[in-house]
Amino acid sequence: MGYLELDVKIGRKLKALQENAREFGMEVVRPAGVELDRLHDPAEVIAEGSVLWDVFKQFRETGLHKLMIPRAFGGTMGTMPSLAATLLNEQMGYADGGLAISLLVSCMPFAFAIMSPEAEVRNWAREYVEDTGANMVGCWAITEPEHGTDWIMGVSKAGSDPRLAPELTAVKKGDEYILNGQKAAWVSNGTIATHAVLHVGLDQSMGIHGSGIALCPLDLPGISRGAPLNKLGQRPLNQGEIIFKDVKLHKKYMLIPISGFFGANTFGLTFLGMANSSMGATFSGQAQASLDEALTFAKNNTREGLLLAEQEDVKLKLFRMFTRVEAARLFSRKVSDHFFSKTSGPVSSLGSSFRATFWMLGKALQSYYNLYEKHDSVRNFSKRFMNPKKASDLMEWGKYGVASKITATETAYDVAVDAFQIFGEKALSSEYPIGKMLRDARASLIEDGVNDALAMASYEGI
Amino acid sequence: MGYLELDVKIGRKLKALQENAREFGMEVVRPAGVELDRLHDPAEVIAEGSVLWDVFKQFRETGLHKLMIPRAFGGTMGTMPSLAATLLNEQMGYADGGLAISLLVSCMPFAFAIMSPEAEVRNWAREYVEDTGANMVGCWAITEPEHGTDWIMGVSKAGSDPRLAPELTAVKKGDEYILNGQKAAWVSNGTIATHAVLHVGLDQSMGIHGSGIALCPLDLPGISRGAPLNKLGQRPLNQGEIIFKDVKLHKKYMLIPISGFFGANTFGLTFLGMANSSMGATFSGQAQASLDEALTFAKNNTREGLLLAEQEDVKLKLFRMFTRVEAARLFSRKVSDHFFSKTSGPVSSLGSSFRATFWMLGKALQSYYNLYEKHDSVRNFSKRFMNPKKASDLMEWGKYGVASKITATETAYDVAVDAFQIFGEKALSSEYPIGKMLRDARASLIEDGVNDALAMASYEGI
Amino acid sequence: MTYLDIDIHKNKESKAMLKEVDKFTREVMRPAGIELDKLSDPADVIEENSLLWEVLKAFRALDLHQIDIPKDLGGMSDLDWMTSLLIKERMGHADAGLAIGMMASNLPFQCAATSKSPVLQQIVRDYCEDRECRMIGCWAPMEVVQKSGGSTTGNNSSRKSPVKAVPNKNRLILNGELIKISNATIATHALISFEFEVSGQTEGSGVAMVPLDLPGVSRGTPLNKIGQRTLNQATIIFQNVEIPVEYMLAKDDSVVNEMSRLLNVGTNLNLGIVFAGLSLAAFDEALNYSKMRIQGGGPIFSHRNIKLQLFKMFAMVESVRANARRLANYASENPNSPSEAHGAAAKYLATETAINISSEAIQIFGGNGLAKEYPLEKIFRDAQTSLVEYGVNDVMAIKSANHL
Amino acid sequence: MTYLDIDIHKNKESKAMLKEVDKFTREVMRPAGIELDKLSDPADVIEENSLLWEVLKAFRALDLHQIDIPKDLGGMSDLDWMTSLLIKERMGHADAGLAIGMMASNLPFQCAATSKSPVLQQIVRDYCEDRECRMIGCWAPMEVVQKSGGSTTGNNSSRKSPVKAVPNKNRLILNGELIKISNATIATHALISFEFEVSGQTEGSGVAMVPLDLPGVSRGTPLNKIGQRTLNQATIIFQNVEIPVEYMLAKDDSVVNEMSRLLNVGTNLNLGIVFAGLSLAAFDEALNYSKMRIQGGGPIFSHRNIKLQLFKMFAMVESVRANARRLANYASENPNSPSEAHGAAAKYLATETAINISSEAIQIFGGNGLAKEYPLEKIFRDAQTSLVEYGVNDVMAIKSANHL
Repeated sequence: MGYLELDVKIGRKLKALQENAREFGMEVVRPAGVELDRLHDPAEVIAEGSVLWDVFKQFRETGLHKLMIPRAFGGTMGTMPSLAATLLNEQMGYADGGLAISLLVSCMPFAFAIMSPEAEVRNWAREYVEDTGANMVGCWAITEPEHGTDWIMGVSKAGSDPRLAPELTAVKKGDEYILNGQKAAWVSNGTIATHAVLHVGLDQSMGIHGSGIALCPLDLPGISRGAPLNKLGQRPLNQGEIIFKDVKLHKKYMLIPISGFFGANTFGLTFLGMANSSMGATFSGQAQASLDEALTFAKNNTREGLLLAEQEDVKLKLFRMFTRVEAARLFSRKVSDHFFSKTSGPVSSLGSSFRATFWMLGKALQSYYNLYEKHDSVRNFSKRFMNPKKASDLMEWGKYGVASKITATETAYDVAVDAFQIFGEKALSSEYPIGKMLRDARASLIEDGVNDALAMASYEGI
Repeated sequence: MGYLELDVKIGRKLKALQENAREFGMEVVRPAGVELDRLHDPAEVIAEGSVLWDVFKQFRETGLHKLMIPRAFGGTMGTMPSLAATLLNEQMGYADGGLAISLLVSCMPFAFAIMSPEAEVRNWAREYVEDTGANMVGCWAITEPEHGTDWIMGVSKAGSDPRLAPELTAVKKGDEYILNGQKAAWVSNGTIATHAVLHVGLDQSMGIHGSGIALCPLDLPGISRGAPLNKLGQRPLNQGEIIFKDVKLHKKYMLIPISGFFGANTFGLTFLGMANSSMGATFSGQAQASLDEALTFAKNNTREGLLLAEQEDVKLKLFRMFTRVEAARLFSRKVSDHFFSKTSGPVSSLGSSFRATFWMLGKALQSYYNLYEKHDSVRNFSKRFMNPKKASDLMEWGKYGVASKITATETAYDVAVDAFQIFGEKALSSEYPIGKMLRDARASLIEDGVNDALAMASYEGI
Repeated sequence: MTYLDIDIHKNKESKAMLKEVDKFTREVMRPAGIELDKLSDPADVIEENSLLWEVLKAFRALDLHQIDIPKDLGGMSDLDWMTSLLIKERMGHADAGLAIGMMASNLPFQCAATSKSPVLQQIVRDYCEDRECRMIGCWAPMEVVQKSGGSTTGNNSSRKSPVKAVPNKNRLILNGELIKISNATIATHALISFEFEVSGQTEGSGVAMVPLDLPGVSRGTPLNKIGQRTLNQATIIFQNVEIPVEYMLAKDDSVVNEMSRLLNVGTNLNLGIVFAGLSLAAFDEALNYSKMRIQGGGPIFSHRNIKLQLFKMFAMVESVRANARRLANYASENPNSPSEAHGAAAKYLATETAINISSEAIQIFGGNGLAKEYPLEKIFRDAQTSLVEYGVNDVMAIKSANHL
Repeated sequence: MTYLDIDIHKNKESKAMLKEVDKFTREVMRPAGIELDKLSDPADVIEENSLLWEVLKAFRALDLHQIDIPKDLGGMSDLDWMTSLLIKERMGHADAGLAIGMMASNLPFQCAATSKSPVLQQIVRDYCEDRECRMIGCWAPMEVVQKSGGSTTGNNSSRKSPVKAVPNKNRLILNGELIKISNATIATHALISFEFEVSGQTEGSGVAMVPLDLPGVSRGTPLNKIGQRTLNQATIIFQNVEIPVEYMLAKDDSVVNEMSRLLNVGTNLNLGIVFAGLSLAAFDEALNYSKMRIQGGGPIFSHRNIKLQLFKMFAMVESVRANARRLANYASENPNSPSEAHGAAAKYLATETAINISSEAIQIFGGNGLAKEYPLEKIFRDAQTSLVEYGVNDVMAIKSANHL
């Protein structure tokens, strides 16, 4: 149990982070997850006084939430080696698959905010860093009732089909966008979020490719929420619909106001890859948790008078579980490491210490948008540039994030099924967490995209 | 096709090696493998004038055979980054699974020779480096007709059973050992080798644990060979029995003359892990070859008038193959890298430049053997030291080598089966290499140990 | 669905009956199962006003509790094997937990019907007439004495039953505890095996029917399980429970062994049928959904990868159904020489398939597959539970390999 | 093996016959298959002195070439479905390639027996009497016209046959090329489908029996394959081959379609049976070996992980066998409403299982599993070949999903 750290890159700083995250995970997150999982009605999970809020608050107190925010905004991004976020995700997944996703997603709008041309929006990042009361909770709202897989396939050529146009549309009127439509019940943190990374349809004729991205405060008039989703696994993770009726959203909140960005190009796939590589890390950690439970159980329980861990079929099963878990984790590490070490070299680390960097970035982006809208040549150049065939290494990377998610989640599920069998009849009892871990892992095969759909969407580059 | 090199550690030197190995692999090894595979009688593979000998000679001419020999003996070990051998194995596996093993094994006795207390034996390493005529060919002779899996399980506690005692025994008489018994038909390079790493039974009462290791010239009187093994896959790889009848072997050739070394301890498992991590690299390369063949085929052939690569079921299959291949290769890399970077730091790299280092090592080993034989306390201390529970990280590493082999070979086989189906009826034709690749991969699931047995043998540490 | 039903089923009379059964399973069992599954406290499942009782009564209204009991005792034993199998398969299709509960209720009475004891025969008659569910059966699995496989000693291991019986004149005094018994809390009669205890020594074994209203019988609280939540399970405790010897069905090791063997193969076959039914249910749901759900501008069924996935599911489900049919046919022709290996294989393969197919079906449903509003997540939990039900699959497989 | 045979098989007469068949498959077919597989040149397999002819003659000595041909034409059509299935399964158990070759030889004559044409009926009579293997059949698979599945157009795609037939008075003139035909080099008669070509236009299709000694018929060299090397396969070329119209079995699209559909399901079922037989052979070999091979001081069967592995193999093999039986039973009761989905599923599952089981069996054998001295590596190659035989499995599955 436990494992030999094959990763030679993990030094003192990362070890401390790992230890910190593990302690928080096992002392706070794991027991909370077990408790929340037992609640019959998912509304109880998010009720006042629910242990969920303790998890959120204590997470902020550890400061681990700052990892995705640059130094310029009070975060710790850039001060830590590139593997930091991956190791954090592993430990949170180890503690509780559902809560790991909830905590991860809760930072998304604020991590995106730093790219905004608007100082007000950029400042969300700092507010988030300082919000130890967990009053700011983010979500990532993409999936829609009639468009689940469609959004995934949206990154491929197929996404240009107008029949796939988003249900949630944003129509520009003066300085505002008018939002109508809804996001599906699978939006994580959907009914508790205060801010959303929100994908909206700008040009319906372009299908999914015609969508842009808003950073949307969720307290605007016209926004309502569905009931929390009642589901098989990851029950501590709040999910639910967000409904928009004639919502007026000021244009300053539209982070990507041009359509065609999230399309059959490397941007969409890189986006998908980033989200999925986090899933890869989280569920390689979750897989490890099932393995460790099975090992502990096998070493402490007998079958027909013989220790389980001494029986040949159990030994074989355990070693094969071990093999899968190690391969999944090390693959996920390698994939994340490549991305982060390319994006967070010493220069960007230094640059991210200064707010001016982000001011300049925002300005540059805004100018680009203006040019893009006005000049065909800029638009065509952009499309060529973002074509996978001409893209750089980094841009080709997206499919690896997807491969990592597929590998880790399928490992987590298969390992949980095997562990379930090692527990035997005791697997049914709520005394042991393996039944829950199995349900949590099962959900991951669909979370962030049905695995087969992710594979189809990422196919082009191979 | 081809892949994004996620490994950030691969610099200029390694890239050049990779390129060199790939060129040799695709121009010499791949076509030779296809030709040798077609020969009906495996005796033709090793006949005079067979293209096999061209492969051996040209391999030596590239100098790639020096990678496993330290600088002090004219080799390049220590001059290259730690991933070098892994990358070489990948490329050779990519070219031809069977020949890759043949070339890899052919250096074993000479790589081991440097640890010998005898100057004469140590000098084999230099002779091998200089032997561009491929007159010296090594083999690794462990497996026996009645003890296949027994040798694998030998590294676990189960190996102390006297019923598992080796068929090949070495009885000491004066300055000589008298060898009787035989090695099985699965010894790679068995009928062509000139030298062997030879596992012999020293103390039959200790089962497999009572074995020692000799470095044995194979031209001694009393040694004979069986007919080359006729088999399903990896047909270019010569395999066959070596039979010993009253063979007199001078004690200077006995590298490990004390029994108990290759036992239920970390030495045996590290040994197993080293061999198996090479298999992991080789067959992650072989898996990539099947994937590449399938991709090329899918992009150039139609089914019902539509390009295969455009059909949903084929796309999904290909992406999932890609996922498995990437995970297997990166896992194998990480596993090898850990071992080599711990064993070949700057100090050992420098040390390996001087012959005196090896002279001293040899002397130290000899003194240890003497003490071990004479004093119970030394023996007991050694056993405790080699116990997995007290061992260092490195000593715990063996099971990762095994995990890497299991992952890579099962990936290679599954990917080949999927590729076979993509080729459809054309898979049956000898025009395409996929049938051969499938057979080669199938053999790897058993090579160096049946995968399940390897798992059982390595279980203890997890 | 357009795929053909390829069962050979010629009995016209039973076809009419199957139509009734089909209606019962679709209109009563399945909806009740969905509601009962939602109850957070398993005690609510067996409550007085629970839907459970409607299901049980509807089951009895169709005389399905009389299956495999001879006519002269009020039963319906002339059912052909295919009809009997189709009934169980439909029940598994509707709700595996309820199906298992109802079959478990019948079993003790089916066994008692083989006895010559007038007392037991009367109990059987009463059961057949009871459509108000005043009588409910339960039973405890009995270990078949195994020759220790592969070993050279060849000794029989001795039977182990958690219940001991001390003979006392014409009565037996029972003590012991039986865990995870289906129907335990609601049952009125239990079929159990026990070891005789004479002056502190155990010698030989027996089987008896025990009325559960006797003094000294108590039950544990209903188990809270991940799946098959519609199936009541609990512990039964016997504390100096006295039964007359007339309640014994067997009192000889070899007879007990024979009975255990038959019960074991029969139960495995029944589970094989139920989970073939559950697998078919999961497949049917997935196939229907794939033809209705629009993504990429058309039904997802139109995609070649989805077709491939569904066809593979179809092939496997049909194979598992065929497997159960072959064994059921054999068992009906050879009631006294059961094939233990095939029984175990039927349970093993059907439950493994149930898990795989329901998991694949969830993937076809995407996010909806996980949501409680849709049927699949329950089917998946029910299937998952079967993996460790009536013996953990791997353990059973390893034991059963001794018959190869 | 100690596992029970659970087939219900009551016909005493056919039991005697099966004993003979069993002897033939074990003592003649299997050893011959092993020898023929070793020949490096596939032309040697069909050479005058090849063992192949001994196998074919022994097959005919048992009248097995008369199966499914009516008695009045000299055949033996009253075989019950179970006997017929068991014969094919034993043949698949012995050597899949030879089994397929012999079944392929029978098929054209079985089809011709349905014709009223006296010429064809005489050919059938001659075949039934021919125990010297002077007459050998072969046939080319016919595409069933598929409604394009899931599409809204609903159009039938038009039939495509590589052979064109120009009617000329009472004769047809054939031109075209048929590839990968089993028995192609040794066959004397071929059953083929063709498209009529009238003044350069194709209109409608037909089926005919073509004697292969006519001028204009030529054959390619025998194919060199990875597995099923005992099965002769090659190309047949027709160049202005003239046949009398009496050789036609069908000349109407709907009849041809019906025939194709029946042939297709029948062939898939036969392949399902043959590869169930091959799977059983691989399992039997593994089970025997596991009880004989000593490692760790005892037979490897004594290890729990090996028992588990073998039991899983057993469960799957028996399920695939049951699957073929269910469909064979249905097909015999409903000869005119074939289930295409089930036919494809039978071939799909049996061949996938054959590959998996033979691969697992190799693992049980360890190194010996790969060596040519032992039987498994050949069984594995034969199985692997079936994956792309008579349609690539995935492609067939995707097509057949349209029947779901």
